[in-house]
Amino acid sequence: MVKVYHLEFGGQSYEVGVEKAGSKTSVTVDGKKRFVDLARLNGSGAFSILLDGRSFDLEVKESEKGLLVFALGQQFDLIVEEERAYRARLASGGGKTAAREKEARAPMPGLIVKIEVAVGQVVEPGQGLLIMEAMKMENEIKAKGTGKVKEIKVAERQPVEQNQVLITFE
Amino acid sequence: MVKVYHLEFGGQSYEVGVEKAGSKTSVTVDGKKRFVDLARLNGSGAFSILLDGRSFDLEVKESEKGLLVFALGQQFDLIVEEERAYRARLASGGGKTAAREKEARAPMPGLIVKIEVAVGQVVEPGQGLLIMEAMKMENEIKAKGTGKVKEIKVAERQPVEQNQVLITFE
Amino acid sequence: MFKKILVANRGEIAVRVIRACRELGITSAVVFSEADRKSLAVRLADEAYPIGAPPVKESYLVAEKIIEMAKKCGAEAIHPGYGLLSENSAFAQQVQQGGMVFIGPKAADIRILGDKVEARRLAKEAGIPIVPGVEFPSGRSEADALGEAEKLGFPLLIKAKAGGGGKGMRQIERKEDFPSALKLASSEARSYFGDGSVYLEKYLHRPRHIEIQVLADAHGNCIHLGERECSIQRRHQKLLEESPSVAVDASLRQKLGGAAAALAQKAGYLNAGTVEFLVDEKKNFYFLEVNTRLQVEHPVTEMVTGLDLVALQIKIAAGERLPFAQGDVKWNGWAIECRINAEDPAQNFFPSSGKIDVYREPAGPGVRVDSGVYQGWEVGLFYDSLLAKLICWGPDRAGALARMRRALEEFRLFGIATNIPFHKALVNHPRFFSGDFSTFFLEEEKGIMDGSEAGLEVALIGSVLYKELKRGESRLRQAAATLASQWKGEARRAALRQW
Amino acid sequence: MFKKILVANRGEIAVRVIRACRELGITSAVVFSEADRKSLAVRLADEAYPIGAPPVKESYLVAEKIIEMAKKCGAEAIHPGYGLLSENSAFAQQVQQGGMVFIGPKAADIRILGDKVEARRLAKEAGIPIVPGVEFPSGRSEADALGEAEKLGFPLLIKAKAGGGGKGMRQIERKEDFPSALKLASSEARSYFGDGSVYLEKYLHRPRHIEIQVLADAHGNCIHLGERECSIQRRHQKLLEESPSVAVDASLRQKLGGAAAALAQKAGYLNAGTVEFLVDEKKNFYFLEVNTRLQVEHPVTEMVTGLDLVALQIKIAAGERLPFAQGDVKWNGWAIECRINAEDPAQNFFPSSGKIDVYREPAGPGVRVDSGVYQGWEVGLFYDSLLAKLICWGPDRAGALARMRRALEEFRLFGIATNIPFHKALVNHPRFFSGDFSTFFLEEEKGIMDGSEAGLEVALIGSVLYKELKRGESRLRQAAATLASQWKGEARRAALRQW
Repeated sequence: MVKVYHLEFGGQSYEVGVEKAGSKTSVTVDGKKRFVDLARLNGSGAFSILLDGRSFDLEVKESEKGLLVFALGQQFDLIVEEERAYRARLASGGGKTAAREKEARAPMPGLIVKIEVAVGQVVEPGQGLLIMEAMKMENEIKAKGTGKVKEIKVAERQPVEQNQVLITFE
Repeated sequence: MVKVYHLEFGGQSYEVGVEKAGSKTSVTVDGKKRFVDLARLNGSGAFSILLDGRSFDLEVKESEKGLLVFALGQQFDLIVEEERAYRARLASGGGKTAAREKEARAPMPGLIVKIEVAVGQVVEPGQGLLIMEAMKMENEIKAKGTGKVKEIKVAERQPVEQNQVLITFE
Repeated sequence: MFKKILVANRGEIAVRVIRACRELGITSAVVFSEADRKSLAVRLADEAYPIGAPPVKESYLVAEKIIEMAKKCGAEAIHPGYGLLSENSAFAQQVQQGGMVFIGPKAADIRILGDKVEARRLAKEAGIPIVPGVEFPSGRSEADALGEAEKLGFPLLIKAKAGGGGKGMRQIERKEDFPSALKLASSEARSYFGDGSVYLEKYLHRPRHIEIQVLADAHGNCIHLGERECSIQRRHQKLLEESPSVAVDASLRQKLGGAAAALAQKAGYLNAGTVEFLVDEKKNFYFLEVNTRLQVEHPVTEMVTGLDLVALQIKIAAGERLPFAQGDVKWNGWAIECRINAEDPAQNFFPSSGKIDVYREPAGPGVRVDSGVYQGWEVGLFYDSLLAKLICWGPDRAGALARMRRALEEFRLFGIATNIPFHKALVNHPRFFSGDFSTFFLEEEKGIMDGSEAGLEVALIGSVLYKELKRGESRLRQAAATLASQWKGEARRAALRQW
Repeated sequence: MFKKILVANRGEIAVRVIRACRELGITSAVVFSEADRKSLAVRLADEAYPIGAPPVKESYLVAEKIIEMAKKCGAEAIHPGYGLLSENSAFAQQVQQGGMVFIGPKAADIRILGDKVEARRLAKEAGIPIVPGVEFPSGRSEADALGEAEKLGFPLLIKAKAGGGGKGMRQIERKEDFPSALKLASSEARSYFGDGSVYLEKYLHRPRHIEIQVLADAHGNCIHLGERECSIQRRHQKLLEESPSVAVDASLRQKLGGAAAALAQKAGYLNAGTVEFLVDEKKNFYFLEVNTRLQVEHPVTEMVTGLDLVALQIKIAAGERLPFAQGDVKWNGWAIECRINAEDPAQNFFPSSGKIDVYREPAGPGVRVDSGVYQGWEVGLFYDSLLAKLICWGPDRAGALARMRRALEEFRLFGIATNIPFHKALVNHPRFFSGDFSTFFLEEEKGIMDGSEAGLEVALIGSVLYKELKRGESRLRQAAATLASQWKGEARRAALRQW
């Protein structure tokens, strides 16, 4: 029996099917079926995975949003839902994506140097929202999607904590 | 207040005093007092230790005998007792050392190739007791102390498990 | 030779100095802040002493505490590493006044060569071309500054007069942006270096950043060890360095090396130093500044010359003669260094922090890693984001790059975001591979990491399998609980039957 | 060039081959036994395929399974590493018959040069001195053997005719011990190599074990890469190797190198191979045997020549020409390798097993580690005890040794016993340092590790602090439990008051 999971990364949706037959497990992504073997490397969330023989290391950690996965040196913040839960959410009007960008957060502790937008302003993806100083450098926080600024929750020269909400969008 | 521990390694006895005064801890070995700082490196038994500023890494694991300690690349199998327990054991006639060598054990799984002693024979430290094959090599198991062979619990060509008792002494 | 050296630094460079000490049979003592009690440097040093709270201003920048600790533990010399107090002439002076040796240049050299204006004056006197620029002391009017800026022409750079390492540096494209940029740069300069004076400098078109390593002993010997190419920078922070440079041939090497050594000689320089140049597309070169300390990127020079720069620093500081002459320096092969930083490429390279859950460095032939971390280490936000330097050697540039590609793929560092994916994209980039780049490279190639989500499919599959594993485990726990309650029931029934 | 190579080995050498493949842009596939599912080689390879149960006879020695897997995954060539099937001429033949390339010599070369008697005959023909010795086929009478032995004189060595790597080798000091030793050696030879024939060889007085690396391509080019000194052995197992050797000067190097290359040329040899010699105190040398494969200790040659032997093996197997001539080979500095084994020095160097709880390799300038393990890896008893090779380079022997001392001190490997303390004692031993040693060294210096219990005091203090920590933790738990029960009581009382 194939079990289907619904995943989201960077606003994109993905479906992965997983099937167990005896001692063999297979996954299906984009219609391509592969045999997999997952082996836990140590007490933590580190694994070795073989995908039709291709070898990868990865780490999986539970995160606020879903799972934080490290693979090929990269970090992926994924939302993972069983198909059933996903369909239930859709049916209850939960929207097609689980977590639409509704706010800008501070990626690390720092100091707000400059606010570059105003309430009511419509921003485009990649547009600068504000500049914060952290680790002796000034960094620009950019909009990840289109949105209309609802509230600016910080002021210039204000120190902020990691993950603090800076700006909300309508 | 100084608390005293009694330790044994390789048939030798050692005493270590430990004293806590406020946030400072000191230890006394051979009459020499030193300030120590122990910091746990990770979930397991790995530590960083500063002894009057001198820095060492070590690992401590619970073992059958007491503690198995790794320091400076070496492995030490220690018996550690609080002074009280040590004195109680002495008083109850437990002998001066906690674990006198009373038997020869297999240091690893292997095959007994040759038995070099007979029951009733008195052996000297370093004398060959038997030869076992392990890891494609033949290795001689030697007597660690003086003793009279009481029982030979294995036969030639017999496979043995790690830690299996091979010979007992009177 | 010294019996004990105190290392007044942290991270990978503290480890680097500890290694050199140990190879020379010198006891190494390191100072550490509360955040660094379990650091690799503390673990590897012979001795380690606490000097205060995590913020550098309460520990690693407090000269008095460090000097007191050095005296107390009986150190005869202090190695400052790079950054922190390494270019602080007052600290060098205090060390000397404390009866110890500062492993680096004389305090006066640090002061003079560390001052951009003084250094330019010296370079000019030594006949070395300099980038057009002008000093601008804090206090002069904005109008004056704008006038000077217009004389130089845009684009231009504003730098802190007393600074280094790209800190407080600003690039201005248009006249309109100048006044506000000047204000910010001056205020940054004041807060970081205690002096709001800045320096305005012409911004060359697509220059390369090429620097020359020099070594001078106390016996009048002064040599250079060839160049390092450091053009790959983001926000004036070097990310990848190599030696030699594709842009430097034997003739240019001789000119640059000669100029650098002449300047050092003229300044009566002592110990290791680096003379930075900009080299334009026509191979004209311009003096930029002097770094009066060991550079982060010194390993690439070590790998092509076979020399140990830190050991040489220590020997020079102990009064020994350089054990070779300029003619004995031989360059062999090619070396490249990638700085592995705790930075999140997905978040505009913001510093990241957290626990390193999995850490295994690449190794094997031609690979060197200078690192300050280990599996289980918590990366905090108090210090800069450099975790490790990955240096690869090959018989030629293609060989070194092939090895770097291999080593980057092999690096296992899970738990926090790093710039490893950036380096993978960089060393696979055709323009970088061809050698056709300048300090503008990363600005010109903003999309360098686009489409580099090779790990996504593995991540998708991995997370589904992880969920299945968790589900299996929780089912197992449930089954065990059911079984246990069944047993209990059974036992109760059995007990009842007995009665 | 090949697109995919199958690595028919495990441990550090599988990792080594995977690295070379990756640097050449070749896909690497490794086979693994059930015990190696999580091995470093499996983790680092591009592809990994299971071939059976842990015992080598059910996995790594089953030629058919390996060849089937290679075909199935589309490999064009197979690298056998060292040990296992690497010197099995039938395997080499099967690989070729399967339409793939065996990365190593031709099957016939393996058979002929791997046969001690044939190899000696070839060497004799090439005019190379050989150690006096005689073949002794299984089946001949014991009396005959004793006669031959007496002709050679004691001490002598009994070796398996078809063997290598010290397996089945026995040294006999006195006539009386000969018959039983012969019986044992012959039975061991039969069980390991399928042939009970042995070889009796005169045992030279305090010889050095010096070997020459040769490389030969399919275009008639055959060169040597200088010597490796491998005299530090226990039970005929090499423990530390270096290149160059203190006993070899330029003239001897030329003689040894010339002899080795001549022998290889005469045999029409292909790919990498090693010619082993014994060198006596008067610098007379005697041919010993040929190893028709990559050696464990190849990295010391790589570090002094700057060459990548595994990459060259692959290129030669792909039909490429050697990219340099004998005259282009340059030796630079000194390299030393310590084999880090899972062996317990306190238990007569018995193999140890268990989980590696803490693992951090030494790194930094001049240090290379070729390892097959990682933190968390379980060392089992199915395979040989080599965990990692620590290789250090320095400009001269003293420099390489200083670095090795530093690297050994820096190595963190906790959880199982290793021979690191032995290596520490060795590299600090004055006679070893002076270079005055032979293959008898470890026999002569049996007390080399006496008194090397530097860690004991730290262990004593550490365990007391550990006990205190545990006591504190359990007290804390107790206090929490008491508090909880107090709260419960309080809640009960509060509830009662309510009513």
